[in-house]
Amino acid sequence: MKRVDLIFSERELDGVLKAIDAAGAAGYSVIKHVSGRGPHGAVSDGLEFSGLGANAHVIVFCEDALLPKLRQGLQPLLNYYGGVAYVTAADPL
Amino acid sequence: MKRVDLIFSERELDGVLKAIDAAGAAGYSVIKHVSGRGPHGAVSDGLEFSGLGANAHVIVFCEDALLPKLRQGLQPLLNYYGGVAYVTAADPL
Amino acid sequence: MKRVDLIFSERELDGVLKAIDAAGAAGYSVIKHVSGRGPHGAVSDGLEFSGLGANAHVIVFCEDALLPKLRQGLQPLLNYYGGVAYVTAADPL
Amino acid sequence: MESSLILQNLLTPPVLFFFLGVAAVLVGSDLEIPAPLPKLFSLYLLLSIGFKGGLELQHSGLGGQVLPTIGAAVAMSLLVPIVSFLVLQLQFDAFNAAAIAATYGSISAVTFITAESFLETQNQPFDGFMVAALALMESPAIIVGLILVKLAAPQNRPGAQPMRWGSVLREAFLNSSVFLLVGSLVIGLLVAAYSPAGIGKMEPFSDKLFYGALTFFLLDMGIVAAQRIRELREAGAFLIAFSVLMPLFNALLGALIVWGLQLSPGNGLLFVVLCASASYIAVPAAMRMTVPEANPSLYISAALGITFPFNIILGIPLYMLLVNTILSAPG
Amino acid sequence: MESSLILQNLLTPPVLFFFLGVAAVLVGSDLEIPAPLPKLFSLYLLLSIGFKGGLELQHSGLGGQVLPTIGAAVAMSLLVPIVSFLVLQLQFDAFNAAAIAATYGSISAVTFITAESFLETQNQPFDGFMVAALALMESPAIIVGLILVKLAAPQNRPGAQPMRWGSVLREAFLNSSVFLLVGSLVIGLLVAAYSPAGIGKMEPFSDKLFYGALTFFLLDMGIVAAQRIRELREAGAFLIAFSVLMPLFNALLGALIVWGLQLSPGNGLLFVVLCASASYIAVPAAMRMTVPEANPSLYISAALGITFPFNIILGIPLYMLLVNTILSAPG
Amino acid sequence: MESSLILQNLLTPPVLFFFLGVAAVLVGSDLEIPAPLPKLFSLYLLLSIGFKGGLELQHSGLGGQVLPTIGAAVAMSLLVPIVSFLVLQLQFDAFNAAAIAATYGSISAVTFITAESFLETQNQPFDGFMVAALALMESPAIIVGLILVKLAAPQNRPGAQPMRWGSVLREAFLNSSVFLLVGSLVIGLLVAAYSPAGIGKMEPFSDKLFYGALTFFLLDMGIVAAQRIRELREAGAFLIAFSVLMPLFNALLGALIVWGLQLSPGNGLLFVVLCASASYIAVPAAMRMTVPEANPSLYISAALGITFPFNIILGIPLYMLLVNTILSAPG
Ligand SMILES: Nc1ncnc2c1ncn2[C@@H]1O[C@H](COP(=O)(O)O)[C@@H](O)[C@H]1O
Ligand SMILES: Nc1ncnc2c1ncn2[C@@H]1O[C@H](COP(=O)(O)O)[C@@H](O)[C@H]1O
Ligand SMILES: Nc1ncnc2c1ncn2[C@@H]1O[C@H](COP(=O)(O)O)[C@@H](O)[C@H]1O
Ligand code: NA
Ligand code: NA
Ligand code: NA
Repeated sequence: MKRVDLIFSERELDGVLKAIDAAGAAGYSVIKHVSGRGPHGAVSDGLEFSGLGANAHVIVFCEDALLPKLRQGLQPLLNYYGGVAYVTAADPL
Repeated sequence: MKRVDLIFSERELDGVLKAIDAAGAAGYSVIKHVSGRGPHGAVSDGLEFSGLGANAHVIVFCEDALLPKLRQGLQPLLNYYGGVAYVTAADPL
Repeated sequence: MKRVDLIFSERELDGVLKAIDAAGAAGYSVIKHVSGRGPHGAVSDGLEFSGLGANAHVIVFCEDALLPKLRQGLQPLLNYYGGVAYVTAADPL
Repeated sequence: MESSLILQNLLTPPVLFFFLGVAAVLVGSDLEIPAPLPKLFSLYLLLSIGFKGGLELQHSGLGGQVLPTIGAAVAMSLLVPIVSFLVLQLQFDAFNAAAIAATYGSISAVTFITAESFLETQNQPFDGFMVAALALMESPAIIVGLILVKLAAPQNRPGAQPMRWGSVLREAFLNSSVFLLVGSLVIGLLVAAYSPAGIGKMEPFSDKLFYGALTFFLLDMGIVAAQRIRELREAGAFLIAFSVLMPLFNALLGALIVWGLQLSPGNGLLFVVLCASASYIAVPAAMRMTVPEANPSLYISAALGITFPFNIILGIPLYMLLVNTILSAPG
Repeated sequence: MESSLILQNLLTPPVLFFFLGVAAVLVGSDLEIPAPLPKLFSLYLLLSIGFKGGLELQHSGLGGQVLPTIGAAVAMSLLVPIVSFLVLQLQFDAFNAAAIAATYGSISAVTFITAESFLETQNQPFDGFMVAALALMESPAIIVGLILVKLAAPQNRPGAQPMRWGSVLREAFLNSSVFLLVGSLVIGLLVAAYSPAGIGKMEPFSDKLFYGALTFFLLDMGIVAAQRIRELREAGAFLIAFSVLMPLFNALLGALIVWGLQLSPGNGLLFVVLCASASYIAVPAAMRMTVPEANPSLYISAALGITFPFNIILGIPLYMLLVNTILSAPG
Repeated sequence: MESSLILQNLLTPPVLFFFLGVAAVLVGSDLEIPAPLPKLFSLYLLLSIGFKGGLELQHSGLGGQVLPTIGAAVAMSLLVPIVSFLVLQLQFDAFNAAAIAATYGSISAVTFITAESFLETQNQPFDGFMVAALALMESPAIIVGLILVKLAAPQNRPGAQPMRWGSVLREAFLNSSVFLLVGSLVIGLLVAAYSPAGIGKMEPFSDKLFYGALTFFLLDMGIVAAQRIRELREAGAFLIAFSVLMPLFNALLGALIVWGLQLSPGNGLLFVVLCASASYIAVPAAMRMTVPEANPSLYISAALGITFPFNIILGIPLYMLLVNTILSAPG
């Protein structure tokens, strides 16, 4: 099985979760209030009050077979709005 | 070495940490306020004030040899209360 | 590519991020308010108000070639102040 | 006159901000009150209501109607979950029926507090000992629910952890909501008796701010309740009907007791509200831990998505009318 | 007298605590107000200012200068982004020019609130309907900005998601800031009309605490603004000059309207402040979603790192002088 | 009379809620005040105490007992860590001895604030300049602690980062607690002098709410302190004895100075409390960074798990008796 880690702006969270649901994933987990730095500059949680939000970190454990569908739904969002997505091998405990 | 990721309801955190200690792990890390969706439905942080809590994400870095003990202590909890547990290969930096 | 996970006291966050920048990483993500236990004892978020802070979890996705530089900058900090650092294989989605 | 009472309730700040929260979800605004800010208000409200109740209880003492009222309250918190269970069993398995029943046997502190605010705007007096009734009605239904599971559930619950009664009782009687409420009540009693200088110094915090803090908190409750509405499709028509009719039935039972004890209209409303409200704090947390076989989205959504808004918006003025009517009946 | 007005402003608690926050960053103190505490204050301020505005609007009604002022306010929020865009185009591509323009066309509620506090310490009256102007000036610039992008940006935006106007309009008119402000205003109106008993009960929360909460929040704003200053190097001299000169120009435009409408000095100052302030809440959030090609550190840093401090510290007293001067000119 | 003073202290809301927090941990309730809510209260208390101190300092000026008192306070914050170090060396290595010594040389602002509340309920006046003493006693012990490490620790600390005195001094004098306290004090001074209209407007926030906010915060402190008690086994009998006896010894030293300076009873109590209290905020944070060889659970648990509760519960009334006794001695 695989573990997919996505990190991107909280503002895009709804769209990303919809794409994950649409791909048919069995579940996901979301950590908000993530700060960071990437090609588009730094994101801090100091502006959270402004509605700008920090980043979200989404974890999806899924079958290998789901990856292409996930990629298809998520790639356009990440390309346009920024953010990273990585895949790691993972086995149930 | 291995990295174990556990995601489950915050309400079960004490029991899970006890099981990890009992297995003899050298340490663990806990991220609270994780929301998500799984076979048992969606968990949001909107009800956190009610004492229901969101999910917790626990990370354990450990020797491969510890996995059976961890599995033995954690499996019953996760089966009964819900939650996921995955193992990944990990090397010290 | 690789994924590096660092967990250590929030008090050392600035120094760690400087070391990551100095190593030339393309980005990083930071999760604060992480509690845990390690060789130096337990860290809770109950004392956060005191300025002591809890732990931070930093994730860096990077090329394999960056690892030696990261190791060089981070190892002394982690050795002196405590904390863990692990590397996992990771591929872009 | 009825409709005027309902309207008067609808147009108070707490209820209007509750509506605003609901509206935010319905129109798709991104308004939210991020955790743990709602917890701040919920802790504050419990602390303040307990403290104020303790101050007043010290003055009124345990004489008169105090003990009968409290006794009747506890009796209701044992009776309501049993009746509810019998109804719910028609539709749900023993786990879900027991969990929902426990939810309705317990109470909602925020509904109680909103009823107090309503009484204040109506200039209707009420007594501090009702807070003791509130505190004592929170826990028993949890125990009743677990006993119902024990009695009615399949003897072999697959994978079930052995039930440790120690941790069950702790969950029932020492959960943060009951603990803070009872603790603040006792502190209020002690301060009123031995340290009256502290009363005035607490007032700007625990008293003056109370109404505004309730209003702010109800904005969040509106958001949270509205988010639950979607999950109610899953719950089905039976549960939706139950979430309105059962509170009405419990209110009627409560009103009979109010009449029997000849409580004042203010205390009577509070008593009826306690009977008619359902817990979305202490009980769901306890049920999730002790009866994980039950589906939380059923009992939380019913209590929070329907019964709570119903009580806040229509229930409180309706119960006021009921109490006024029944108390004017010949004794 | 000018310098005395500036000094008087500088030495009020809100401005001094703003400086303290700035100083914390400059000297490298680890003072911070962790999320989501600033959100608590920002929600509180919007709720309170809206509610109080609604109460007063109910008393004043929509007659007299109300509608002309509000109309002029909306007109300014359409005009300012267009003028700004023309200036910004000299230096930036269409995406960045439109995003920054939208930022300056909209308003900063905290600047407005600080100006109200300034008026209170000056014993200058002002009217509740100005809050309606505040609410109505927040959104239009977002729409103008997006239209400017549509018109001026390269027809084929690589990778661009199709623009869904539904979600754009929601972002513009239902974002949490506008929604809470307008909602609280309407609630204030309703409560003043139908439930006046609620006014006094809200007062300790929404009124008495207001000044202190603003002060506390400005401590955080000082920290946040100072953290932005570093990013301004990236922005360059053109944008830095723009962030001071454009507000001054907009203030002049605003002052002409104040003179045209013969507003009172208090309302006049608030009107000018609305014109001169820039949004670092609603607009950046909307732009980040709808024009991701623009660089957020440009529009956020300009609005928050320069224009906001400038207005808080020097702008408000300067605009007061401007308004006093222009109103004493023959009509 | 002694026992009555202790009882009077025990039965005030702040101390009772502290007990309630302790009880929550002891009985296993899940009551908690999640981060960052305690930070809100801790920032608020520092801001308010500083601001109020500044207002009063402006009125009293720097004449009379002000400078001698402040000088004596600073001297104590240099002396106490040295004496403590000599005692602690009997049991601990240089790193731990120095870190614990620094903790006891510095002060606890919450203990100070609780003592002020105690004085208010006793109708004992005290002066604003004591807040300046509080602020000035926070940092010196950190520097003393580091010098002790330099002098007494093995010359080669394996893996030690080179000590950058710049960042050490910043940690000592610009940490958020000292910075906010001193900053608010200066703002209080300025506002009292130049902007008195701001005083009344801040009052509902910074003054009226103060007692309630302290009470709420002490509920959390009770939880946090009780959680530390478990770790004290690790610490051993020597440290437990030290955490009670050292404050008593420091209180005696302090009382002699109070007598020497002939301070008023109110100021005298505050002075003694400063000497007897130990830091669990600024110093542990600084020590963790600069002396990571020391075990934080030793110095935090001692200061927070024993000395703080001891001072809050028994210390303050005991020190009051001590001060009253010594001041009635012939001068
Ligand atoms: N190489 C990286 N490693 C870890 N996190 C990253 C990396 N690059 C980007 N991120 C995260 O993704 C967020 C969005 O990145 P971007 O918008 O592409 O700059 C950043 O704020 C980081 O939190
Ligand atoms: N496939 C998955 N990937 C990531 N997280 C998951 C997954 N399934 C479940 N979870 C997390 O585990 C929590 C508990 O799951 P459950 O109670 O089994 O539905 C969910 O709320 C999610 O946060
Ligand atoms: N084996 C481990 N697995 C996961 N997290 C760990 C482990 N060891 C230490 N940590 C984390 O690293 C923090 C600092 O560890 P230390 O200071 O070395 O005791 C701990 O508080 C934990 O959050
Ligand atoms: Na009930
Ligand atoms: Na503007
Ligand atoms: Na001391």
